[in-house]
Amino acid sequence: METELRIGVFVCHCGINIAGVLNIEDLCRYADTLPNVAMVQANVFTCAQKGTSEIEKVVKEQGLNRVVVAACTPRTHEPIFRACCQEAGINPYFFEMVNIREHCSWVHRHNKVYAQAKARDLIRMAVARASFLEPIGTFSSRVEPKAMVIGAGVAGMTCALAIADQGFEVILLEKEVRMGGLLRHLHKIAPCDVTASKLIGEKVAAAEKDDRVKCFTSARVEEVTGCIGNYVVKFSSGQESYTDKVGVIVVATGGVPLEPVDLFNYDGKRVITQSQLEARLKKGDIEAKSVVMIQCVGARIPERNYCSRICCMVAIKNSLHMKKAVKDAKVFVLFRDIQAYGVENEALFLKAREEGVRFIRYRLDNPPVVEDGRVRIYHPGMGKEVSLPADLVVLSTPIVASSDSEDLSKVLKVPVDENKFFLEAHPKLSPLDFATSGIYLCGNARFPATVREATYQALGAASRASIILSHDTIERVGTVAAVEAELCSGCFVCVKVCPYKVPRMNENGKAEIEPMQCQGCGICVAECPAEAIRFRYASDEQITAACNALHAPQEIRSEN
Amino acid sequence: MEEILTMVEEFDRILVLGCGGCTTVCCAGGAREVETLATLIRMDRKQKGKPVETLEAVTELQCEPESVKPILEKLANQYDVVLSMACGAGVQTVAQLFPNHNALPALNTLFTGRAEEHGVWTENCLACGDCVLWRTGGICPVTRCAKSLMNGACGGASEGKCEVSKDRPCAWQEIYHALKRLDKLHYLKQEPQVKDWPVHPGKVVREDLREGEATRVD
Amino acid sequence: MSLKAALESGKFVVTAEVAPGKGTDVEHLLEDAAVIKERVDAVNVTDLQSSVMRLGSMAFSHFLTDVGIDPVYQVTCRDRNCLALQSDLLSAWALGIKNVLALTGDHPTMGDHPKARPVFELDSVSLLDVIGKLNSGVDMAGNELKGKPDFLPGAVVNPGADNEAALDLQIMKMETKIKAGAKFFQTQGVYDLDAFEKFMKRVEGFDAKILGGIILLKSVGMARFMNKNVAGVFVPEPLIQEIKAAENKAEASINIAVRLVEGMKDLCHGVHIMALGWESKIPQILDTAGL
Amino acid sequence: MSSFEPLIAVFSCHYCSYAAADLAGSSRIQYPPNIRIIKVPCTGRVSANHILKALERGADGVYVAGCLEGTCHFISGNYKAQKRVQYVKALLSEINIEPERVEMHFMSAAQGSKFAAVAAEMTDVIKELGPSPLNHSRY
Repeated sequence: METELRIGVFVCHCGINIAGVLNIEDLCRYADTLPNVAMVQANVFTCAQKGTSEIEKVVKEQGLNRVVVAACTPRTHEPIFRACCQEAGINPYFFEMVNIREHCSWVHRHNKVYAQAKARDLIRMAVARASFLEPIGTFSSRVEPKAMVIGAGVAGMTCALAIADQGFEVILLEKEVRMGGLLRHLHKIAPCDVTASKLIGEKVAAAEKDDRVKCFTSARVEEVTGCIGNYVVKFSSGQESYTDKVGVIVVATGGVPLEPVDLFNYDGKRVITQSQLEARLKKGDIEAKSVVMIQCVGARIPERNYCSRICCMVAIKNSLHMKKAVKDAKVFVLFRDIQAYGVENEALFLKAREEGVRFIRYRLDNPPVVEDGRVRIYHPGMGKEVSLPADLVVLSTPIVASSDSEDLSKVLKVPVDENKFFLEAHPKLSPLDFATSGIYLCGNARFPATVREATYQALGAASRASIILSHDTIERVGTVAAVEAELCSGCFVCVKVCPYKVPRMNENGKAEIEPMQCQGCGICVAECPAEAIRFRYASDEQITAACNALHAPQEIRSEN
Repeated sequence: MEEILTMVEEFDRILVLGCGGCTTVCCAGGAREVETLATLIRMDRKQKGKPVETLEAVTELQCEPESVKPILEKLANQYDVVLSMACGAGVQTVAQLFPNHNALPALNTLFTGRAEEHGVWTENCLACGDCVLWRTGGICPVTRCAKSLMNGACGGASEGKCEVSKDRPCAWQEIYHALKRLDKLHYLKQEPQVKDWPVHPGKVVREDLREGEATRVD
Repeated sequence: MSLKAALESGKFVVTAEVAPGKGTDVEHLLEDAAVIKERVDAVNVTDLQSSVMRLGSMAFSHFLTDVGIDPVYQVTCRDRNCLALQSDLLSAWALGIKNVLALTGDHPTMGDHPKARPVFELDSVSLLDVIGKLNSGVDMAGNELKGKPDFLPGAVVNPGADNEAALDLQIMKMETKIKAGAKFFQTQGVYDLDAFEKFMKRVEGFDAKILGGIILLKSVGMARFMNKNVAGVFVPEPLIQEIKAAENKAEASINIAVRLVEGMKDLCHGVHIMALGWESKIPQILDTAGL
Repeated sequence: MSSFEPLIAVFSCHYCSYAAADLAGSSRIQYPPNIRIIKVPCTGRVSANHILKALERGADGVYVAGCLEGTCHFISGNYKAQKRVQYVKALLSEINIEPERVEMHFMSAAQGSKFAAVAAEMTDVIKELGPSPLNHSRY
């Protein structure tokens, strides 16, 4: 370190949140004794305007080059203080925060003596770590103002059109021969009885007409390299191969209804699926007088443990259409639980019951038995088994992930869950993003969704994607790993352990990590046998310093 | 570990010396392992009330005197013993360069192999001096057959696994499959082969690479 | 009649097998051998069977010659390098031993000294080759011998290998062994005559005598143990049930052996009976089978 | 031994257990004051050497608290950490230090109460084990 370390420690009262338990004065006095500490100050609310401007002022006046704030959680307040450091003219990463509120005063309220000792320890560890902080800069790269949307079902097309509407070019890939996805086969869409083919037909027409949307059918993604703002995609459409650059990627590959092979005597003729029923309703080719629908076929069982969410509504919708299509038709719905959330769906459910659709509950351990022309079921209301007439048996099967989702997940290096549905970065905080930045998801590819939900998600994903596309460049903080070539032994360990497959060997036999792609987890740093990977954001020196400071050098920890 | 701790028992200043070559690549004696071993030794000795000083260093290639010399010279007088995390060749390089220092091996060099996956290594070469891979479909019977058989399988394999361990595939059955793929099964019907076990030369000389004047050949 | 003469005569040959024990006691084993002396053409002496340290096969083979039994001296490559093997072979000949069975040997991990260092410098094939060289009056290095042996070399083959690759490898190796000089083969224990017949078809025309191996099934437990642990031996379930159901297990075992001997009469050139301590039952088996 | 208050280092992942500790705080769940958190971006960043150093430098116990199984923000960092914890346990056994002093725990950002429970549990475990054999001089 060329210049002398001058650490400033700011201890926050947080009103009485901290000061009510901890003796701030003692902490300040203690901090002052720690190595490299040039200055200690207490504030009532460090994060308030007064507090931050005070830090800026003191840093400048006292020539501090490292800042430690002992206050609340960095998860909410770190950005404020980093900005404050920047304002004061030092690198925002010359800042270390220590949490003496959530991790101390709030959780050890009744144990003030120990809490005080712990707060001292935490401050000591933070100061020790601060001595090893390194400046971290940002870097930027150009954004390719183009998106790729994979899947041209209702979600993919809605998303692609929305991105195009923002003025960006979109590559829209569909693996089937025709665009439209599942909606091509459906009849009417609940709850407002929109004709599926009309809805999807309009979208297909719009996509085909829009110059900014380049549609490719019979398409397959072959390879994706690069990173947010600058993905290089190789894909094929029919026999042709293409390579293009896009800034963002949206996964909208949808799902497929499970084909109930070997379940309930499924034969596709007299025992059919809901989608097959819709096809018949669409053609008007139906005359069954008595229909039995069975719910949760192949769903909510040990090997497929999830509820597909939409099948109950599909059954309710189709039971009403049956009633309309065939006069005096009898419809029975055999269910385990009914999933009809939301005002309109609940209303439809009531309507079906009013119109005479009979709902009978069954249990997984005593399922209905499909026989020729009849279905036997234990009727809990009657307390005995009944035999229902069934000209037609309709099985409600779940939406399952499309068969190629796992392959695509490998190409894109994004995760899928145990049922092979794509997994978002966070269910609540980032429901439309993948952990890999610049890749988004919507529709059935994530989890079974209604048309309405798929549309919401598609518009949301389009909005997330457009945020990136609307900037000329993208800036990233360098909290990433970097190989020190002279130490690298060329062992390929980092290449093998990186969950994002970012490191690669260069022509000199040394590993290289593309900073734009690095996600900053530090896994390779901890694995590299030559300790040749530097990670400024959480370096070995910083962590070791914190470990070394766990225990005060001279203090005797005797409690007697 | 216990063996190492016994080895260094008498010493109070230990230089743990890693190697940036093979032992780094196979995660046995690079900077990371040096740090781990040094820490463990310190912890053990602290526990026993006989604290010890450790120095940590990594040579680029410990089997190369030019790489070892400067580091050890720089650290001279700061340690009583070198605990080498290189292979036997590295340990002996240190021992030979500095005959008055104690050089101890921290590793038991097991084999020459390759990384199957991160964390899994297989033995593939015994440096036997008489390579037969050309007629065994690229599968080494010397290392991969428990008995190093040269003339085909023994009768001990069951379900394709070696009699020695169920985790170990019968090398000769693998050779059979490989040769079958290559359409070279006739290699298995050769004259009886007696493996040539050459005396390990202990030294290999390539005159063309050596310094000095060429000897005239008339 | 010596084993060599018996094989050349074209008669259906019978050999048996004894395993020296751990220690120096040989009297007991010699008594066992005496029981079958008149009924068999030769008796194998195993070489540290299953890698368990025991009295050596050369010494016991020599004792057998003393009581007028033609021994088959088994030699494995596990414990000796090529110097020791050649020297032992010369010693054996000097002690009057005329038949050698060349084996690779089990790995030491199978035995009671699992950490012993295995040698395996030679294997069964190269050992046969060496025997051939010694017979011709030179050693491996080509040096001439003063006085040379005239061993009858034999080898083993496992007809019950459990997959195609393993069986192909066995048969190819058998051919190599014949090339290397093997004059007769004793097979691993056979229980499935159909499979054995198929095996014999595949080796039809091979220039060597084949003696089908028969291991006496002493109990259900032993059968199951072999199925689980002995490579290439498979006792079919019906045979296990037969013993299980039998009141007199020994009798059932003898009946099975008799059927196997009878079946083999038309398939191969003789039988090699591994009685594992039930040597006294061999005469009864041979009587019943009409030998 | 009632006076023995162990010092326990916790390597906490920024995305889950650190957040869980924050939540424990804002929910005012009280737990023993023996733990000291060292924040890391992902528990996959924690190497065996870090754990060893924490023990060497005075910790009586160390645990790594990562995301719930299958939910690591960085896909697999928590499993890597788990493996390294197992490796450290094996190393500790070699030098006769109780492997129970080192542990791996999994929790989500929403599990403030679990964070507190784990802190209490580890404190109990280490109290039971007594001071680290490296720290006898301290007490």
